[in-house]
Amino acid sequence: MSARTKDDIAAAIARDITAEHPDGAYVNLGIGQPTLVADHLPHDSGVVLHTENGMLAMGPAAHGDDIDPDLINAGKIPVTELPGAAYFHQADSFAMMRGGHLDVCVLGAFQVSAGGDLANWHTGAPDAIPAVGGAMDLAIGAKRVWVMMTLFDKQGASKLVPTCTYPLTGVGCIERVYTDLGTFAVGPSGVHALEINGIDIDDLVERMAPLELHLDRVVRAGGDR
Amino acid sequence: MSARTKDDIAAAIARDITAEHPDGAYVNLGIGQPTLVADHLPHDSGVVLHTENGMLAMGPAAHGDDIDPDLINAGKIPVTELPGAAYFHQADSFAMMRGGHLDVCVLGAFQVSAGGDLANWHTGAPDAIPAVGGAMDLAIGAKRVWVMMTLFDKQGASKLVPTCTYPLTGVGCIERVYTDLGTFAVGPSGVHALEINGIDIDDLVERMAPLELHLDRVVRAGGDR
Amino acid sequence: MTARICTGTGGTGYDEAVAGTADGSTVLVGGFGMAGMPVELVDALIRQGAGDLTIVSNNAGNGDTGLAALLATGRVRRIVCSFPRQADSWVFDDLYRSGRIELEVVPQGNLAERLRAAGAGIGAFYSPTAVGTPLAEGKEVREIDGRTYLLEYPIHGDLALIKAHTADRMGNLVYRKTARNFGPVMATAARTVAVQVDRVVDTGTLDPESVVTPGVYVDRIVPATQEAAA
Amino acid sequence: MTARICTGTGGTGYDEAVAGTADGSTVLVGGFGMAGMPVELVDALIRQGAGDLTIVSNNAGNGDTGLAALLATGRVRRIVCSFPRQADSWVFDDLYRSGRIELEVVPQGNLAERLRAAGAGIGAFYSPTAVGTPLAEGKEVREIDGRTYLLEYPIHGDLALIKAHTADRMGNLVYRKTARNFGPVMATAARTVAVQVDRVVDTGTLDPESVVTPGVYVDRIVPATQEAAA
Repeated sequence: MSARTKDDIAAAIARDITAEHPDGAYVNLGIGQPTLVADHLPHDSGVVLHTENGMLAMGPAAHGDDIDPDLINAGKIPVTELPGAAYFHQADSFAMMRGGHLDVCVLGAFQVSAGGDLANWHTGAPDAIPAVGGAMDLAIGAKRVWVMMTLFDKQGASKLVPTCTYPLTGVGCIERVYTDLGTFAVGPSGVHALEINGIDIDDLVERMAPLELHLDRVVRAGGDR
Repeated sequence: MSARTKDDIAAAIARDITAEHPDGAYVNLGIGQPTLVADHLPHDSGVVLHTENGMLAMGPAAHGDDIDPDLINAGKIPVTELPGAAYFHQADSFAMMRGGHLDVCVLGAFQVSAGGDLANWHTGAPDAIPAVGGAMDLAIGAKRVWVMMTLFDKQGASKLVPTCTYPLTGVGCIERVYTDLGTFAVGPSGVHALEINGIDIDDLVERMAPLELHLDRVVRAGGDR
Repeated sequence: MTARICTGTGGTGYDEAVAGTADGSTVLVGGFGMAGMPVELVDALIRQGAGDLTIVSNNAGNGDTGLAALLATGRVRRIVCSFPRQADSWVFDDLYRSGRIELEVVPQGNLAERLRAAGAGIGAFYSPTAVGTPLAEGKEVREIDGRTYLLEYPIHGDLALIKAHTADRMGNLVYRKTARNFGPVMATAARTVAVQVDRVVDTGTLDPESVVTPGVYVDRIVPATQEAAA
Repeated sequence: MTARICTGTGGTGYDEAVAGTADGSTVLVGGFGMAGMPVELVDALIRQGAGDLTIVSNNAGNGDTGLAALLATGRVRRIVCSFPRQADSWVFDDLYRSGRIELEVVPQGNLAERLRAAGAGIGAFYSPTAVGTPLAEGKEVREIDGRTYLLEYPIHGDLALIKAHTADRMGNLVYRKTARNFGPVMATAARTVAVQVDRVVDTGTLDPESVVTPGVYVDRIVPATQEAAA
């Protein structure tokens, strides 16, 4: 079994949302890669998408004549409206998030700590212009907040870290991390691999060091051990 | 000139609202006597009535077939809807008041102090069941809060007092007091009679003592001095 | 997570909507006077039998029905409301005077805002209402920008009982006139939200611009009649 | 107090709507990206010429038009927003890097809630957003019921510029789809509220159940075309 593509990761997230919320769920998908999750949700999943700029029951991206400049998602991409949609203003939209009414939120990340801290808004570069958008609200804005990212950065360093070195977006807010090389639970008891894909377990443990990786909960391992 | 009836007082309030807000005003009329003010507002006054249970552009009381149990005022009396009406929930309705968006609120009172404190929710009787409703929100809920009451209670004691003896509803919130025997400005500079009706000024000063009544602003005096 | 239409298998839909209410629950009850009062849901809560309840509602019951009937069962330990005493609140009055019910009086606007805060994930807020009054007793006072405020905390419910006009199958709600009152804020403030409605319409029927309570807040819906559920 | 329909005597209606804006004003500008962005009102504010402005808006301008054009005039001293840096925010980027504009970055939800608090007369509130992050610096921290919060203060505007879909002559507003975004909260938070709309309809035409911004909040209305004002 090989490492997962973006679509494979998105499919795994979609599979878990539907399996763990059989009656449907209210879900916010962060801008960028997490939006791919929508493509993998079955039509009868009962999943309703929230976009923080003020809408529930958001549909797929709009094309051609369906594009309406008044109907966009949080990434400012034209989208469509599904039956049962509702529009609301920004304070109501973030009240819905902050109040814990959404079931799942999926975000991208620069780093996630073993304890579930999230860093996804700022690289820490001294000349970077700070811009947070809804990232900090989303980080604490659902019953369960998951991350979708590559496990290693371009320099080969693990983005799952003992302690984030980038500026934080939220503290202890992440429950699970979906990556190309596996799925991980994070939190007070540290990092537990749930699934490993396309990499030998020993290799994975070594490359993620000094992070301590717990293997007690691995349900699927795609490596050759 | 005689003492003012309830309707006279209401007419005086209506006259001042329209004179002082020639472009119209958003007004809340407290339950009980203040609702009479509505009957004295000209149709073209531009005054829009707010009821704190969630409506703007409230119309007159409903009768007969017009009665709709879903359309009531804060006194739980069936009312009607005028063109341009809007409905909103309780948090939005009180946000509108608390945020100072209404121009005038008219309330009944047990007592008003020289400094503008209001007592209108509780007699202070030890066995009374406390019940405040929207009184404390209304007391601070408009740019200008006026009181409509009789000047003296049944025992002949002035209800305009140096310091309220009844439990307070709000502190320093009242700007003006309309009574059967005159209209008074209250506030940091004390009580100034603006108009005196149906009572000799000297009698009035004597009966209101020990309250110090300033007479520098009297524009109409209905007594026989 | 989608709303359940309660059609009353093994009882009425109202019974189904309040099933599982635990002793000691905090129950938010909508309505201002009779407008928006979920009478049939309150009646079902009486049949359901949960005790040691805290009730949050604008009033404390009228006459001998609805909320007053619930109070009369003796199963309400505490009531949080703005205006308990009314001409026909004899049930509450008697319980209160004989020390059999606790009362927290909250100004109506603070009541609405505390419910909103619960639904919006706000930890507490500073309100100018009630400053300098007996209802300020025990509350933290703070001056901000020259004005004095009191610190007010959210009011969370375990269950909310509200009445709306129309629901779609996803639980989106619209209300009718001043019967809207506490419904929308209470719907955000409780873990389980049960709504009685005049009718249920197909999803896609309500105008998305006009939905007042989005379906995310609604758990159980009881249509007024079986036909209304069709 | 009723809303004024600005038909542009001696200029465009947009100019009439922003007339009298003082130097040093705080101006709230609606919109999320281009949805709900009151471009023509911002252009009128440029013509009007007020300086030393504080702008509150979700973004800090795109390309060379609208908010970006206003920034380029050098008349904005400070901007409060959630997401200034975008692919086409070169005007802001240049001003910021050369130290010619002050920036306060506020998480989007706190921005919306602080505007709402201003409109609702709330003195301050405790928000869980940004706890433990660099944006918590200098803010009061408080633990309530086991969770940590930051104290956030209201954002008041002298002027709000927003875009809605339809207004009636009393100033009641409805919006269109996600263009609603910041409009309703900004309309409550400013002393003077100017709204550009696609059309103005007679009072009594809008459904009272569907009004999103009641007329009490609206001061000046500019219809998109003269015909739309008829």
